[in-house]
Amino acid sequence: MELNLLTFLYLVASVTFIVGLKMLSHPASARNGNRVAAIGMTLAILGTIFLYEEEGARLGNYGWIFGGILIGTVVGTLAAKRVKMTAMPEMVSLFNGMGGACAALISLVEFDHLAHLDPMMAGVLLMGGAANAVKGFLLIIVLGLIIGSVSFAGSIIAWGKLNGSIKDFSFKGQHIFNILLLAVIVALAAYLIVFLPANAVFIFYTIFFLSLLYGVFFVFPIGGADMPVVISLLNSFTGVAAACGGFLYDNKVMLTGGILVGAAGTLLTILMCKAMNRSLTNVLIGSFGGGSSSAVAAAGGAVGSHKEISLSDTAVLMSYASKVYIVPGYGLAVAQAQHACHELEKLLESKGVDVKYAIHPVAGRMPGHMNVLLAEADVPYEKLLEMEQANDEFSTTDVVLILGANDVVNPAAKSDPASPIYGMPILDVELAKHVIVNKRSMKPGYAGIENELFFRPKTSMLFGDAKKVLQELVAEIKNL
Amino acid sequence: MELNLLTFLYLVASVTFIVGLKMLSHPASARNGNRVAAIGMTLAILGTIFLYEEEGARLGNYGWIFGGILIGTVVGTLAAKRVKMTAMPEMVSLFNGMGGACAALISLVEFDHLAHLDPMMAGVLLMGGAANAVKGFLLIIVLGLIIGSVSFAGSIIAWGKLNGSIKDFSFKGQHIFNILLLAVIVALAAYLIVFLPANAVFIFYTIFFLSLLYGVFFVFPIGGADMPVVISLLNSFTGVAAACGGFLYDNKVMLTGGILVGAAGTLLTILMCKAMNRSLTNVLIGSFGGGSSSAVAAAGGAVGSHKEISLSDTAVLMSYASKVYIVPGYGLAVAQAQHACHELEKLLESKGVDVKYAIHPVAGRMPGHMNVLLAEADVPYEKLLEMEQANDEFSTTDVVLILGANDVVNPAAKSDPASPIYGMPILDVELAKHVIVNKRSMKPGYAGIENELFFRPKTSMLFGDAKKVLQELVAEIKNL
Amino acid sequence: MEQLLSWISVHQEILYIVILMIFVGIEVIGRVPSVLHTPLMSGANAIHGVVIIGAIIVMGKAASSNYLALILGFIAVIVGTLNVVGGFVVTDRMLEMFSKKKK
Amino acid sequence: MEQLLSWISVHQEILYIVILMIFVGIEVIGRVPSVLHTPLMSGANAIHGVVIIGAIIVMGKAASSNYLALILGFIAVIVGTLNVVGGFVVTDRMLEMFSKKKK
Ligand SMILES: NC(=O)c1ccc[n+]([C@@H]2O[C@H](COP(=O)([O-])OP(=O)(O)OC[C@H]3O[C@@H](n4cnc5c(N)ncnc54)[C@H](OP(=O)(O)O)[C@@H]3O)[C@@H](O)[C@H]2O)c1
Ligand SMILES: NC(=O)c1ccc[n+]([C@@H]2O[C@H](COP(=O)([O-])OP(=O)(O)OC[C@H]3O[C@@H](n4cnc5c(N)ncnc54)[C@H](OP(=O)(O)O)[C@@H]3O)[C@@H](O)[C@H]2O)c1
Repeated sequence: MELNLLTFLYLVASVTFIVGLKMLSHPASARNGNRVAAIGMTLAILGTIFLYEEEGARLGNYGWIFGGILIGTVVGTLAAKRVKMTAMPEMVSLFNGMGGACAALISLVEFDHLAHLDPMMAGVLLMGGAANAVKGFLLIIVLGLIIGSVSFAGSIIAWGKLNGSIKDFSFKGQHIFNILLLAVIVALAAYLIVFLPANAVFIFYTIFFLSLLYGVFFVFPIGGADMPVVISLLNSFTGVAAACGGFLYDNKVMLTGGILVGAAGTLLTILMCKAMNRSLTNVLIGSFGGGSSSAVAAAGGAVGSHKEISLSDTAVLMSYASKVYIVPGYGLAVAQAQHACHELEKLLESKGVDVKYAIHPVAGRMPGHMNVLLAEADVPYEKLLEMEQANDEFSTTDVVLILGANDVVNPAAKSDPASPIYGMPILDVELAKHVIVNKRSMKPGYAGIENELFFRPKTSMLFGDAKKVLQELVAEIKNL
Repeated sequence: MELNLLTFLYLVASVTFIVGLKMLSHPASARNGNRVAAIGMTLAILGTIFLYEEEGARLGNYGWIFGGILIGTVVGTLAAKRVKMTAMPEMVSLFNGMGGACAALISLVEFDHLAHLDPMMAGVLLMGGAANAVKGFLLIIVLGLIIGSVSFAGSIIAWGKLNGSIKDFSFKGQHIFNILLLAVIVALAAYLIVFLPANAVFIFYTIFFLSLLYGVFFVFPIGGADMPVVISLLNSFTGVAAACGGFLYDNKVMLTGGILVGAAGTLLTILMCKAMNRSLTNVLIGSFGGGSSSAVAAAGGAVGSHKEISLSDTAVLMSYASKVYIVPGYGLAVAQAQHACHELEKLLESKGVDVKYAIHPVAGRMPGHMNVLLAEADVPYEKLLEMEQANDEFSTTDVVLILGANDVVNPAAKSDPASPIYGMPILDVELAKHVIVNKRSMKPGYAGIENELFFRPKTSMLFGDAKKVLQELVAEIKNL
Repeated sequence: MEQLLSWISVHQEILYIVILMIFVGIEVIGRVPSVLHTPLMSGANAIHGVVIIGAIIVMGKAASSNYLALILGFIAVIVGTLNVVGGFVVTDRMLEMFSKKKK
Repeated sequence: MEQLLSWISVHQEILYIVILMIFVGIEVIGRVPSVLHTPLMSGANAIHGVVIIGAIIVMGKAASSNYLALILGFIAVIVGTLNVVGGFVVTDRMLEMFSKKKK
């Protein structure tokens, strides 16, 4: 009876995961979708604790279980509530790593059980023709171990890179090293499973450590800005690791939930790459960041001279414009200048200027980065225009103010087939009367390429840290 | 071994069905999608014939099986190849009915088997606690019977209505009668399954005949033009009936294929209704067609006087225009005037006129009706513009020639919230300089409502059968 | 209630398959342009012709003395084949129209 | 080959479930606008936290003398909970941003 109820709860939970994920992919229903999935998860967890039975025996160790859940809940909630908006991707990475660790730990314990059956029981099992069953079991355990460990180690590195505590690191031939490492892991796993050798425990732990190592080396060379893509990929890895758990315990909710995330996560990774107009291999091999200097050199020919604009001129130009568009980019996030930006916008509006934001889908370093950033500063939603809408408006715009954006306004994406960003849709700021670009130097952005826009006649540069410049600009305008 | 291979083939077939359906829903891959599904189906059928085993015994009666398949293949191929483009929906309906009949026949035979176990075996089964199993089995058989029969009878009526051999027929209170009929069927089925009465055979056949009757009465009152929607609905019914077969034989490919079509068909039905801006209940209760006279009366107030145009004036106007749009509608299909229309278009083009077609998504009586119709007359694809594109072009168009279209150009859809078609996007023909409407009279179209467009100053009426008028127009232009 | 739960538990795999298939069916269709409604309907119509497998099983199992089963089964095989073959062929013809125009 | 087929046959239900789930996963995500990529990733991240159920089972089955199992299981429960709870809460916070802007 209890077990039947549990099966039903698992079925319900699986459905909530699907429905939740579906709702999550539509803006209007996204938040409720997250809740639907959370409710299903709660059902599945409580059901497992109170209803699960194996060979007639209930679960024990309630103290440990509730203790662990309590600690996890408190720490998890606090961490998730305290984290700054812009640090959310690294938080996601950390949580993802926890899931991977959980899967790996399960494999460790289950392998320990299996190993302690030795030698008597295991011998009996092997004799009894159950060898295949044991091997199947072992296969799942080892798979869960490898995938979980890679996901754990990789996520931790990704987390460290995003919060700046771990620097990029790569050596020549690292890709070949990685492939070899993976090959060794696979070979060891196959040897372990097929031959069930006497030193199984040793091999198992070797696989464990090599997998952790692989996770580290897998993520290390990838450019920091590519981390969202990598996190998404590791996310789908953890999904598959969870599905292994589903096979292990013949548990449908783990199986379906894991596979669901594995499939959806893989597609999401691809979609994220597409939004940046890159391929997944490109991201993983990281040729992008590495080749930056040569790309700059190649584009060097097109470079002319740029002109600067003073703060006071900018102040005048903007206060007497009737329509201003602000193009935020990664620099705005780095400078944490969203509040100053909102202040400028309100000030201009009070002077009768029509101010809007033009949001490029991949501005910043994660999808929706600019939306989240500006929302933090309470910029009203109606002021944020998507790329297509904004592009229709630029021709009637007086001033476009670019704040720490670069690649997303680079005309090379339209004109230069040799450019690494060729084909990416961009914001057509050149349709406007004046373009003012704020950044700290003439250095390139994420894609590591020169931006011809800065040398165009309509463009003026306003150098400096975005936050500082904006604050001064506000003061300047107030004094006009 | 053979059975395992069969299981594998079924799995492959299920996947081809999903992939096929997915490909079918994208224009570029649609045709290959159909083929993919067909290959999967072939595998499943051949696998069943040669590999199926029950309690160790292979299937027999190969002569009958191959005979049946041969007959079905020859007749089916010929029918499908010979049918005229415009008669395709009725063909689909007929084939759908065949599927329903197949499901119902399977139920009849399986019930017969079950009934012949009586009284000895059945008694044993019932005693042995297997009563629930028998009841479950019976439930599936009866469900397959009801759904299959309704689908069969309904599809045949839909087929007859579409090819004109069956006329609309309804009586007062028919909807209540239908609901009662359905209630009786359900009650009888419940009685049969729960009590396994002595006169089970009699009840079973009563259910069979009542289901056929229900199918007939279900489709009878629905307007002929709504048939595509009804066929789509019956299509999903047949899917569910096939899934019942899957439960019956614990056959995964029947189960998954049936459920897939059941779910997809239901959604498709809803999408079709949406494209016509109607609800499914509205279609099924048929209030639309029935309420036509009152709708006309209500709209009567807006009616003024219309002006006619002569053939020769039309000829002159069109030959000296530089840009002409043709809006085809249901009337063009009725008149079978597509070839004449293409001829006019070629003639005008040879005189330097730019001629295009504006295709409304629900013009005609089935989705894609106009595309199929004009393709039959070899009108090149580039000449067919979708509604949105066409609406952008009308303002620079000299003459719009409306051939047997009515609702799709009715401005009431935009201006009159009380109109039954309010909210449906329409072709904005009034943006053009001249609008010439060809139809046989001032009678309303499918929605049964008056069309104010005909009374607008820019509009001139050119009465007559579309084919005849077009032929005369061609002659007239040649004589100019 | 208890019976229902135990029924669910016994048939959980089938239930999962049915539920997932419903999701797949709905999602797969979601984005279809309206021109493709009719061919899609027709293609789906051909797919439910898979019911013919049931007819083949009925036919193949029928004892050669059981005329009712033989005759009904034979008809079932014929109509089932009609559904499958006719369905796929007519869909192909419809889609031929579309692809012809494309080139 | 024969072994593989018989394996498929024995596990056909599970295979169907896995395959259908893959289709569902892919289809469900298909139409997501790029602003939602990060919340969606985060939500999916929370969902794979379902692996905690495995941790609970491991923990609950561990003999009270088996310290390795107890300790590893305990850590597994903690990190699993972190994944689940943290995942859902952080997703909710991200989406709060979006909905706040909507009103
Ligand atoms: N959104 C995503 O999901 C995502 C994820 C990964 C990668 N990407 C990629 O990231 C790029 C986004 O383009 P983007 O235009 O937003 O950024 P970007 O091309 O990386 O340019 C950012 C610019 O901001 C300037 N900057 C840095 N710190 C600043 C500060 N404190 N004050 C003022 N300016 C500052 C930098 O120039 P200075 O150094 O001269 O100041 C830099 O050129 C695209 O290439 C996209 O493909 C996006
Ligand atoms: N496409 C679909 O999937 C679908 C399916 C079901 C229903 N519908 C509905 O069907 C309607 C389609 O609109 P529509 O504008 O194409 O057609 P319509 O509104 O039904 O009008 C067709 C017009 O053609 C005229 N006509 C009939 N026979 C003719 C002939 N031989 N020669 C010349 N004219 C002739 C009729 O007027 P006279 O009698 O005066 O000649 C009639 O007013 C919409 O309301 C739509 O919702 C569409």
